[in-house]
Amino acid sequence: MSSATSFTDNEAIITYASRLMDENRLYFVAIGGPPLLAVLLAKQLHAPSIAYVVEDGTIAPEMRLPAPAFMIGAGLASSRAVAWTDMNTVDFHASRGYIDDGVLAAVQVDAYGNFNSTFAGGTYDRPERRFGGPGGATEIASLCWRTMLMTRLQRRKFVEKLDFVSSPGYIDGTPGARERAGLPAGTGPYRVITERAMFGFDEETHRMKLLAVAPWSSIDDVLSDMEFRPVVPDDVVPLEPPTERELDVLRTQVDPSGRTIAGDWIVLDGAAQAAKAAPVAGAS
Amino acid sequence: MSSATSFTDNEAIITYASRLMDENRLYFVAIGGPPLLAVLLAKQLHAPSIAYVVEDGTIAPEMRLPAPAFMIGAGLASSRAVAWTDMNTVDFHASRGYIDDGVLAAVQVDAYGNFNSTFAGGTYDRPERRFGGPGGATEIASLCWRTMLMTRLQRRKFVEKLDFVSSPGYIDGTPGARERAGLPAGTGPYRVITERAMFGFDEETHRMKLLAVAPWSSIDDVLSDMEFRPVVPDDVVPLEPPTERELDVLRTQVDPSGRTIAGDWIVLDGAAQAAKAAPVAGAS
Amino acid sequence: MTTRSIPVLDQGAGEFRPPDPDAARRWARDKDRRLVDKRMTEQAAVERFVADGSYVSYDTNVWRRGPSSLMREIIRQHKRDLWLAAKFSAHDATLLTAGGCVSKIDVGWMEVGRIITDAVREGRVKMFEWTNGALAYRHLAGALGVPFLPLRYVGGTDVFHNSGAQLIEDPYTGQPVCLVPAVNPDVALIHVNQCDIYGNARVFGPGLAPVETAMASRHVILSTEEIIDTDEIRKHPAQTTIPYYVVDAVVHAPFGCYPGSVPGLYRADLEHLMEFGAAQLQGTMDAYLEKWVYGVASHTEMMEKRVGLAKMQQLQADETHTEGYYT
Amino acid sequence: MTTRSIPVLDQGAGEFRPPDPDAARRWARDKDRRLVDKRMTEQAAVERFVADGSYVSYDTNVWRRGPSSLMREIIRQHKRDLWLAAKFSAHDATLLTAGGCVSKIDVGWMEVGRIITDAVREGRVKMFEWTNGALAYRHLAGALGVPFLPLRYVGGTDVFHNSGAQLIEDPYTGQPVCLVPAVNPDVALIHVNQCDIYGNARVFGPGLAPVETAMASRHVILSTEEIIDTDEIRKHPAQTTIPYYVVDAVVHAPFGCYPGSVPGLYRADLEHLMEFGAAQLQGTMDAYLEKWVYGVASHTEMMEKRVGLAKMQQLQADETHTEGYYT
Repeated sequence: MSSATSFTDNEAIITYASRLMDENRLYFVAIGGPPLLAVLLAKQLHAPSIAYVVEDGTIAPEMRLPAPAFMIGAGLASSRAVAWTDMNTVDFHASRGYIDDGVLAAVQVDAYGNFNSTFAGGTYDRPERRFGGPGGATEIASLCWRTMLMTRLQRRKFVEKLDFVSSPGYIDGTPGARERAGLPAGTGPYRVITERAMFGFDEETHRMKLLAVAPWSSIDDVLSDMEFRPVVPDDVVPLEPPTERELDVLRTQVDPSGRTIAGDWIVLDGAAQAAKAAPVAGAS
Repeated sequence: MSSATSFTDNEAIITYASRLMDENRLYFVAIGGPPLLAVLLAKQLHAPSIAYVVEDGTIAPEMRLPAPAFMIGAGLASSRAVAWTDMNTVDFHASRGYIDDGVLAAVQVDAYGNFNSTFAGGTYDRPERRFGGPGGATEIASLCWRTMLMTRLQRRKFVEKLDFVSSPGYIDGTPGARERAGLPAGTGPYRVITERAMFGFDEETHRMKLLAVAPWSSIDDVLSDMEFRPVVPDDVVPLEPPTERELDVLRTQVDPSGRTIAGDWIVLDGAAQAAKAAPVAGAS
Repeated sequence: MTTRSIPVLDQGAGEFRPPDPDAARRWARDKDRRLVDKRMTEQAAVERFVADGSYVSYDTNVWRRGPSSLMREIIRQHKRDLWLAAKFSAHDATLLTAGGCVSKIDVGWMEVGRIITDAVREGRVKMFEWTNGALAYRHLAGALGVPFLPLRYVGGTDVFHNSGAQLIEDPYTGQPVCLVPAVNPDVALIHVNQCDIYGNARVFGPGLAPVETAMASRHVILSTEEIIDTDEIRKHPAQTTIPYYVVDAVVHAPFGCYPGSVPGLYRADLEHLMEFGAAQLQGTMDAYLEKWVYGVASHTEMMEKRVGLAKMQQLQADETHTEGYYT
Repeated sequence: MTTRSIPVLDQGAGEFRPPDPDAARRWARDKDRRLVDKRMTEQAAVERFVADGSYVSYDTNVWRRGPSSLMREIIRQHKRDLWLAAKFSAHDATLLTAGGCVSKIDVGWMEVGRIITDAVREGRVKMFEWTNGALAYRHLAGALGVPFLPLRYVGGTDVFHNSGAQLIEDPYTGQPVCLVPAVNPDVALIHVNQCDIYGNARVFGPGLAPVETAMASRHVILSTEEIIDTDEIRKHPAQTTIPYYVVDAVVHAPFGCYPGSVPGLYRADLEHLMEFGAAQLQGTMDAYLEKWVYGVASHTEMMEKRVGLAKMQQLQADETHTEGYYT
């Protein structure tokens, strides 16, 4: 597969997430946004029978692509499901342990995979920037066996201390911290996926751990965009850029409207993909 | 309406219960038995739009009569309902206060309307006679606003002390006893209906109170068949015997198989209905 | 005869509607059990059943199968001081806040722009952080007639600290488990696909919590795309999701979700959603409200004068997927 | 950081399956998430998923839409020491007790005759008194993945004292409220109207708690009147009540409820029910079991050799009401 030389940060994040997905696991996603697109991309490319559950109670749909622009409002998004239930019901399935991986977008994350979808700056009652709220992320990140977080790598997003803990990661990282908070045993964050780096979590300390870095970036580059220092092991591997095929399917089938995949462009030096990418357009 | 002179004790009980029912209240009954027949009789005779909810989740059916012999196994029993739900759902409707009157059969009842459907004689682990168990009676008698109990008037049934309290009445009769047991406020037994006497409950003491006695019986006759003494007010009224019309509908439409209405025969002296009835056939 | 006690390990400090299952039962007791015709206009329904200060829960939201015509009527009648359950909201909360109707919001998720942000910063609106699932579950608790339900999330977050949740030691396993209080809204606003004149209702497709919301609430206002015969209801009892006896009002409102969609029936009007977004960004929400709410007397008038038949037909034609809904 | 505690006002002294939601989650974790063909014979399903000592929950019962063919297979395989959830049972518990399979019964309601009474008196079977609703609710708790649920009954009775219920002071209202422990059965036996080869299942008509029972249980064995294409399932997702990923076995069993009924499809065989009743009264249950269970190798053989086509056609013809089920 040939690597692409031009894609948005969101396209990269969605692509990396999709590669982690397989047909042996059941996924839990919100009604729209990058997590749903990642599952749809995996379904198109390497996991045609992959099943996912949507927060609105849709179970294992087989949406015909290209996807509609405004997914939440289209009957097509829930089509060819094996069951239509409701929000409480799919949360119960997660609570019972039937849903393996929750896939979520975060606006701010800390070293233990706790994340924020509520506000940034100021206080809860007088926020500088107010976001949409926890949504279904809190239950998904609590009840699924593993959590995959999708976010851009920015210093204001990878913070020492969250402005608000909307959804739990490993809390303070101590053994049993989630169980002490009333969450099911054996659950927690699994991967944090950004456009330039992929993270896991140290099994002992539960601290975020760098796993892979994009060829146009570097470990130092990654660390410079984080407030906290993740565990950096010796065996950090390269993060293969999106392929032309992945991007083609993503752009023509999964998000033809371009609403969700839009973002800052990453343009690689054609000769050496390890060259530093230059953001050329500025959605924030 | 002309009074009948020959009917079974069960026919009398079902008839008396049906007369208490009207279209302004929603009834909760088990899947078969005398309570369901009482509602069906009321629906045929004086309350055509009466609505009832069945323990199996059937809401407000309009069963075409004559009723099938084996109600539980027949699709007809749930037919023309406004909704088909399940046991938990109708219990929730009762818990929320939407179901006015629970109508139940009891094998043993005490002075406060607590009743037994579990065993008689011996101990729980070594019962002399074991019955089917509380069934849905406990939730119905707890959650509906009022409870109507249907049973034969026998000394072994109207007891000082139940062998087992399967379902709650006013518990020990003290103010707030039901609330202290975790039951909803403002609920409790309303009527106890037998073939010869109808009882209510004293508003202050919550003790069973004699309201009406059949013309072929007497207050003394009634009291002699009870272990405990109910409140006996001055204004005990006559209990009108079943009419020919009531019995005709009951026998030809509501229970044409005769399974549930079978019982001990009450045969009245044709000239004076106040004559003592003679049981002539012996189902127990 | 206390035999032992259950430790409360932690509890949130947020304000919340205190549960009172017995009060909720009394509301239910006083409703009519007979099959009575409950049809009325959106104006009458909102006048009768939405009061200033009401706790209001809608389902789903203004983007999908939401009671948009009822929400506009609430604004038109200048209801005040509402407490919203934004369990999975879209720009509904923004719209009602722009109309000056809102003072408190229980938040799961909602679309947030400058209108909400300004209202919160200026103290006109107070938010209480929950989650979509926790709010749906609190409605379930209300529908079950119990004061609380245990669940295995909310703990370990600031949501917990800002909420009415409690963390207790489970008396059965000894392990920590969270409790959330039931909510019994004063009014439920639910848009359904079909119902009869008594309120026996069908909701098609996956969804949020229409049944729990109806069952939990004191008053239930249904808006419906279509009124069908009770005979049809009785032919297919499995399709009924809300029974008549919980319903107070049936408002016949074709296109009642506009500008949102009813899956299987019509798509959302993206142009309108962009018009709303632009009004918020550009600070011209007053003009938007004048055009779409105050300047028309009713939903019907709005659809006729502001939307028009051609647009309605287009939105219906755009919804190409009907399988499982109407086929 | 205990801030306060919740008084336990009273608690039952009955034995009960202790809830363990985390163990139930591990069972679920290890199931296959892919669409795999789960068809197998009743013999294979019972061999694989029912063990001696299993807690078994069936739904509804041998009179209506119950998994009768699976219960007979349990007897045929001489399973022992089962703990039954008789949440609304008929003569199922008697049959399994006659087969020597049962040692404990959680009772809601069941048909009781000399077989059960003798077994209890002689200490071969121990009963634990609950109620239909409380057992259905305990299954709901198991399906929700929580260790208990509060409810507003059970208190004020000897059921309470003989059960695993607790009466606590509600931390929200301060009023007494009852808790019952979740149950997560080892095996659910559920007869459905239709399912595909993966276990996506449809149950028609009102019912007890088929969904809660499936969702709560470790292993789920479906018997089904009919196997349908997954394409048909996907065309009408609203009709699916049990999703494939909870199901372990799909047993194709036309007339699987015999001698009971499937409403809309066939009536119960009253002659057979009388034969069963007579066998119990006359103490000839061994002959009954020989004829209907041990003397045939399978449900199919029983239907062919003991029931016969004419009877089957008669039972179908007797069920005249199909509206809402198959029409």
